[in-house]
Amino acid sequence: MRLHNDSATEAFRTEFSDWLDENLPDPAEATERPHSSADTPAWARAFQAKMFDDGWLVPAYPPEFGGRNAGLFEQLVYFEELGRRDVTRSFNPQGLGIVGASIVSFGNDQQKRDYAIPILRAEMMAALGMSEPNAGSDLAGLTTRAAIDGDEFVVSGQKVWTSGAHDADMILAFVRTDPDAPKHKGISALIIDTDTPGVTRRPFADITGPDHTDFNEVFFDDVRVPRKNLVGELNDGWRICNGALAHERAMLWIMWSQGLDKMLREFLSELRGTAKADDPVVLDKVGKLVADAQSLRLLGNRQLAKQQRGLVPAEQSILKMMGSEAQREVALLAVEALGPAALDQRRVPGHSSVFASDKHVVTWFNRYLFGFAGTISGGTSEIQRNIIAERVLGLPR
Amino acid sequence: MRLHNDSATEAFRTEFSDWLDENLPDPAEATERPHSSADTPAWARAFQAKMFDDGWLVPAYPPEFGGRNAGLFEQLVYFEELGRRDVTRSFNPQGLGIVGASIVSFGNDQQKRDYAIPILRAEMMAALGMSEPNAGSDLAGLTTRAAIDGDEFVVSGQKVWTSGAHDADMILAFVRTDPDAPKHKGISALIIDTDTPGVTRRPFADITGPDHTDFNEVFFDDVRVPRKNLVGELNDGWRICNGALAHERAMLWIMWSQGLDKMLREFLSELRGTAKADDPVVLDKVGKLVADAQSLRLLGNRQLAKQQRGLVPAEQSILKMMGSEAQREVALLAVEALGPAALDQRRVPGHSSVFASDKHVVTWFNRYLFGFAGTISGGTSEIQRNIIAERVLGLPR
Amino acid sequence: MDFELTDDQLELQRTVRDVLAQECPPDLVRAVTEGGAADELWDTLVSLDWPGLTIATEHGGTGYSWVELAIVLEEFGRAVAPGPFLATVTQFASAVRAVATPHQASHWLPLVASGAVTGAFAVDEGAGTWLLDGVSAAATCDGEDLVLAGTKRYVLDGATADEIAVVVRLDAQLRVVVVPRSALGVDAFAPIDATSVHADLDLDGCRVPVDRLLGEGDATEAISAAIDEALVAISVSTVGTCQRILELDVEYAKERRQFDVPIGSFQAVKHKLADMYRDVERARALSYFAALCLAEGDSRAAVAASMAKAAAGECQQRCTQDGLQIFGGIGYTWEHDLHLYLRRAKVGELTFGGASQHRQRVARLTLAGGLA
Amino acid sequence: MDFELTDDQLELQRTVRDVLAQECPPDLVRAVTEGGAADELWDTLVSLDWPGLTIATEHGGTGYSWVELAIVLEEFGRAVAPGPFLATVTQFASAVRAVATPHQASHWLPLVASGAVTGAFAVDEGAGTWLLDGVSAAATCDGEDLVLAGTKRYVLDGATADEIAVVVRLDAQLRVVVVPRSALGVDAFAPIDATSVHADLDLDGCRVPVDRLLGEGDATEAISAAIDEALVAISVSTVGTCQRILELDVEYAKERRQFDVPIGSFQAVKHKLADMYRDVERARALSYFAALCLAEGDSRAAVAASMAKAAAGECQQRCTQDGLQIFGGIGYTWEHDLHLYLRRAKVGELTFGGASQHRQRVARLTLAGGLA
Repeated sequence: MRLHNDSATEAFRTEFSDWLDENLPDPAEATERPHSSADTPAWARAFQAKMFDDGWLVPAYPPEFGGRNAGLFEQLVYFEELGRRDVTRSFNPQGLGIVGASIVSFGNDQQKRDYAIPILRAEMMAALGMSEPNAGSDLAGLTTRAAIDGDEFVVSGQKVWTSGAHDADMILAFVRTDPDAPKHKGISALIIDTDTPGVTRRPFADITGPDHTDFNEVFFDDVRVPRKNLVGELNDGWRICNGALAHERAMLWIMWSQGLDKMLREFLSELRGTAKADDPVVLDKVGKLVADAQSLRLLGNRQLAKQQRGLVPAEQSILKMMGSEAQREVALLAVEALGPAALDQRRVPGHSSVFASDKHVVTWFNRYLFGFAGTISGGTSEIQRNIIAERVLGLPR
Repeated sequence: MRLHNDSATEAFRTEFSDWLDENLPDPAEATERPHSSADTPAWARAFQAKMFDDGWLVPAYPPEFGGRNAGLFEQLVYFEELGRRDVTRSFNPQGLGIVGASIVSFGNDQQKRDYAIPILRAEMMAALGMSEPNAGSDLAGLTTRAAIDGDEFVVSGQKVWTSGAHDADMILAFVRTDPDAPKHKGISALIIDTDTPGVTRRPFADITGPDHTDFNEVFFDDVRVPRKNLVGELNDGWRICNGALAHERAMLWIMWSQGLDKMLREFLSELRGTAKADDPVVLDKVGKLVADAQSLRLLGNRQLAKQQRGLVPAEQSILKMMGSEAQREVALLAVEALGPAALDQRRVPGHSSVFASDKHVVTWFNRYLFGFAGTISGGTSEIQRNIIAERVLGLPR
Repeated sequence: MDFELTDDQLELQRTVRDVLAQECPPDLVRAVTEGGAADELWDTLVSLDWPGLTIATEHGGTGYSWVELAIVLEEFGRAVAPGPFLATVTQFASAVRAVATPHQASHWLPLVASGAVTGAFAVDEGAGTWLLDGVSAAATCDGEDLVLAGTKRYVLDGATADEIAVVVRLDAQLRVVVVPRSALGVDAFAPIDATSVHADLDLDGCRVPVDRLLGEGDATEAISAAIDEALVAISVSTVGTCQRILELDVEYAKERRQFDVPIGSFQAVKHKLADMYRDVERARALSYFAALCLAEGDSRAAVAASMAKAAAGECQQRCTQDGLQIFGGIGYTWEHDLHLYLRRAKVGELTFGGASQHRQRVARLTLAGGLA
Repeated sequence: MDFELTDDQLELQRTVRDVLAQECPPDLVRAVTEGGAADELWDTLVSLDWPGLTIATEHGGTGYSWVELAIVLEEFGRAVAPGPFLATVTQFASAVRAVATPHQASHWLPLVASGAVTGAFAVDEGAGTWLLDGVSAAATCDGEDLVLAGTKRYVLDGATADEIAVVVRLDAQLRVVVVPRSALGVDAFAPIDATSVHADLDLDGCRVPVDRLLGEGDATEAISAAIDEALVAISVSTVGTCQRILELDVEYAKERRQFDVPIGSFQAVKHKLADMYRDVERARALSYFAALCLAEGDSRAAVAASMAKAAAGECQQRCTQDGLQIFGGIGYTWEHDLHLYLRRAKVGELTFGGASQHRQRVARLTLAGGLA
């Protein structure tokens, strides 16, 4: 155990930090905002491509995919530097983090060239077709069918919660290719271009407001998809679904940790100097959340240290649950500490970075609402607790 | 809706209050303490018998069982007057409230004469044989056998958590008389005199201390019980088990409500004038508990008002859960507010009534521990929540 | 005590519920949330004489007690009814009734009862509480006029009410003056709940005739009593809103299937719903107790009002949070009605002091005066 | 940072656990709880040189860092080990090391390292916190002697330690003086946990030679640093105790059957255990971080110590409450070992400030100085 990194890791930090200082977008030119999670303004596309070209987009990747084969602690300082500056690598996070990553890991050379690299270089926007109306927490229950017909799949069914689909060029869709196989066998991953006939995208607004439209329902009506768009093996989609995040899986906690730090920082800067900053009831809750943020960072670091030693860490199971619940709590505390001032949705906390993507999520009330995305999607907090109990503590299913 | 009782009810209160003023035990003579929940000192036996004889022991009962056919609100003011003075009707509460009540409701005339009345008059101490090592929350799973052999039952098996059994003259035991019937059929209720050969009682200490001995394991080793000791019909024990509390069922919440009020009163009188009485974090919690106590009283009153109107109230389902959890919370808050002073078990809060039965439960730390009895026995808080969800809200089992 | 509604009260409850089911369906609330108006609903309420429910018959009201008002308010909360009812009846009219001289009351209360005037009540100046020691808005006499100065904040319907009862200091006394909204500078919020819009009011330079100054002498106690009414009104309305969230969740938990069973068969869901049910029942009991204390002029009204507001606050916290969590993604959409209830419940918590502040008030009052 | 134990540290952890499994089984703890002694355990620890674990080699210690001490303390907490280790090593020795002159350190620390002397640390005078502004106990010089006055409260091992480091005021400075226990009036508690007995100390009229006054000049900062060590020690020990409660509960939940299935298959039980696990991991992480700050002299040690104590407090609250609730009746008996752990965990919470006080300290330090 030690507090500080070795000098090689710190040198890596300095190199990246210097690169950022030189290459960050000029705020004067970076004025256009994205309007969905698959919409990337030109200035951001250029920045992402530059990161790719200089090997700073996904440091863990080899150079041909925009990286430099970085180690775990190098990745950590990389994210620390991004977080410190509020830099967003990509406004199409599912494209970069899941769709692109899946194709890099499981796709063939042609798919990598035609899809993965364009997605990573922000030339192509991607969406992820996973959830269905009756397969939310129970993903293995998905029913979108893909029947084989000669050299094509014929896809029918519906996806939902497909972020940014209306702005996306392609969807990586998980579909059932063997209806007779047990639940999580018989699933395959298909690349479906969104302009293929039979694909209908219906964006809908989320709870934060009628004009905040990122989610889509996506309907597939006998959509014919060429067989070459199959990613990985037929009926091997479950493995892709679980393996998509392999490259940066060890870093997933960073998102929760940095999000929490940012919210806390903004809340504390609002609190400072007000009467509430001397209210023991508020301080009691602030102290809890500061400790939450610190423990999240520590447990994330411990996970990395274990992986570095070749061990299989269990920390991951609690990090998402802790992070998402703490984020919701900070926002709620801010709403409560503001009192009736929180009724006024014109009040926008925090400073705005050039990468700030969405004013809808930054009033404290909307951040509270947005917090539920964390406790619901990607496995609800209830399911996280089941997983901890069963997989970590060994309780019977 | 109105805040005040009608004048007839208040006249009833006055009558009882006057009786109490006249008949309460003289503190100088009431010095002997009970040492288990089936141990009643002579002075308390005399007082209980006097209550019985004057029709004040169980006002809802007819005069022959120590009552006066009192109505619901008369019973309520009766309990209010008892609570206001910290009067305990009986130091053998399971004898009075469950065993005696079961025999009054389901027993035959001889059983009423030989058991119910002596129990009610505190001439006989009773214990309740319900829980078993493998049938705690799941009472229907009990396995103590009673085989019929001529005019006798032959009882074999084990009970546990049998309060005061070592001081009891008899046990009302629930036993399995038909092993082939579905779980909660095939159970019967038997009166078993504790001096019957084959009955072994092993008292054991509870969590509050090695010298606090009330619970027993009771072993039945081919115990021969005369057939006339069967209460109610053969294999009809489940109904008795559920119906035992019928007479004062509407009043069960009073125990939780008054216990909570008493603890709060004692805690607040300790708090007054200390620095903690100005600590917002402590006040925040105190306010919660004061509201808990008031809502318990209100919901109890609403239950009575509904019953008075011939409706079936649902309030009962939450009263025990709320009362037991709030009691545990008050004790924990007291422990926390005292800080390290709570480490000193010589510190005994509150004033002592002549009826104060047990110093083990009155330090705040032991009261906290004792609070778990409420959230565990008689249906854990978890089971209470299942019941609310299933029976009140109609969710699937 | 008899803590259950009488047959007449139950009948009133059914009537109100039926009227609102007809006149104030979720679609109306959604329309208002997305920018529409609800004028017809208010016209209906006026035609039913509900604005004057607790106003004495001599002032043109129906003369019912605060318990009947609580019944109406719970149903309004359950339907998330928009419009001027809450501010006019439970804030403006309460302030007028508590503070005004008989002569003034006989002017203003009939206007409320007939629906001719809508009102608001301006107390807070930024602390976000009900506490009167923060009042620094001032009135000074200038001949036959009063001249006002200062700012009021977070005034419900402050941007829309006809008349606003404003708490001010005059010669070191706390007083209430009724000011036409049109005479004030108004800054309305972009609200989290478009059915209950708050506004900040700029009093500076506002000039009104001196007969708009209510009552005689210091009105601190009367204002406190009026605020207690406002607290109870928010509480019981929140109970209705939470009751509806609970109903929606129970219904969904029975229908929605995951892992081949209804989600309501999972213990985690059951226990959340059981706790929501308990919190709703607890808040309802404390709210009606407070209403009963107001109805009977009981001295426990202040502590009861804060217990109700605290319990309603705890209840909304659980019902909004777990209520949304149980719905999962579906509840996270704008299209689903759940957020209409969630927003209203949260607005109640954020006005006139939150749960923690009221718990502390309960504790202080109890420590000072024994248990309620 | 590298936030995982090294191979050597893991080896130490295994060694300590093995020794305690052998020398400090639950039966020993139970014997002490029921009135017995644990002298042999202390003799064993001394023979292993553990009292001097973090004492410099030049003072006869082993010279390990605070991380190694944390490892030992976690195992001690896991075994609910009785005896003078905690007070002597993490309170007395910490105070001496932080405050003493090199000359004094070279007198006292070898005595601790060799096991020749056991110690305690007397700070609090009744507030129940770690705060030094409550200190009014006084020392005055009288020739070659110091004369003490005042009272110290809640001193761990105050009734049994050989020497007690007492915080006093001398000429308006905060100082530490080492007093033989035999020179003091001692009032030991009837404890909730007989393995950690606290006492009140009466200083009045106590007279000691002036060379027992540690260091030179005001020692406020050094005393604070020593208290931070005490906080971290209690925290990491509590983590060990809670870890053991969690293990006992998990084991029981797998075995105990109700309604024909193991109770561990009920979601209510699963979720309680998952939350206990999270709280233990969280408190462990924050405790080791604080230990690491102490080991490396990092400026975040104070806020880290309070985060650790707060997290340990939250952890014990959940683990004792839900841990007992899951066991149901069985855990409610004296015969079951669960309460041994429960009592120790609760003692930790009640000393040197509870979770809420430390959360507030964390908030104040963070508001003043930014995030850790």
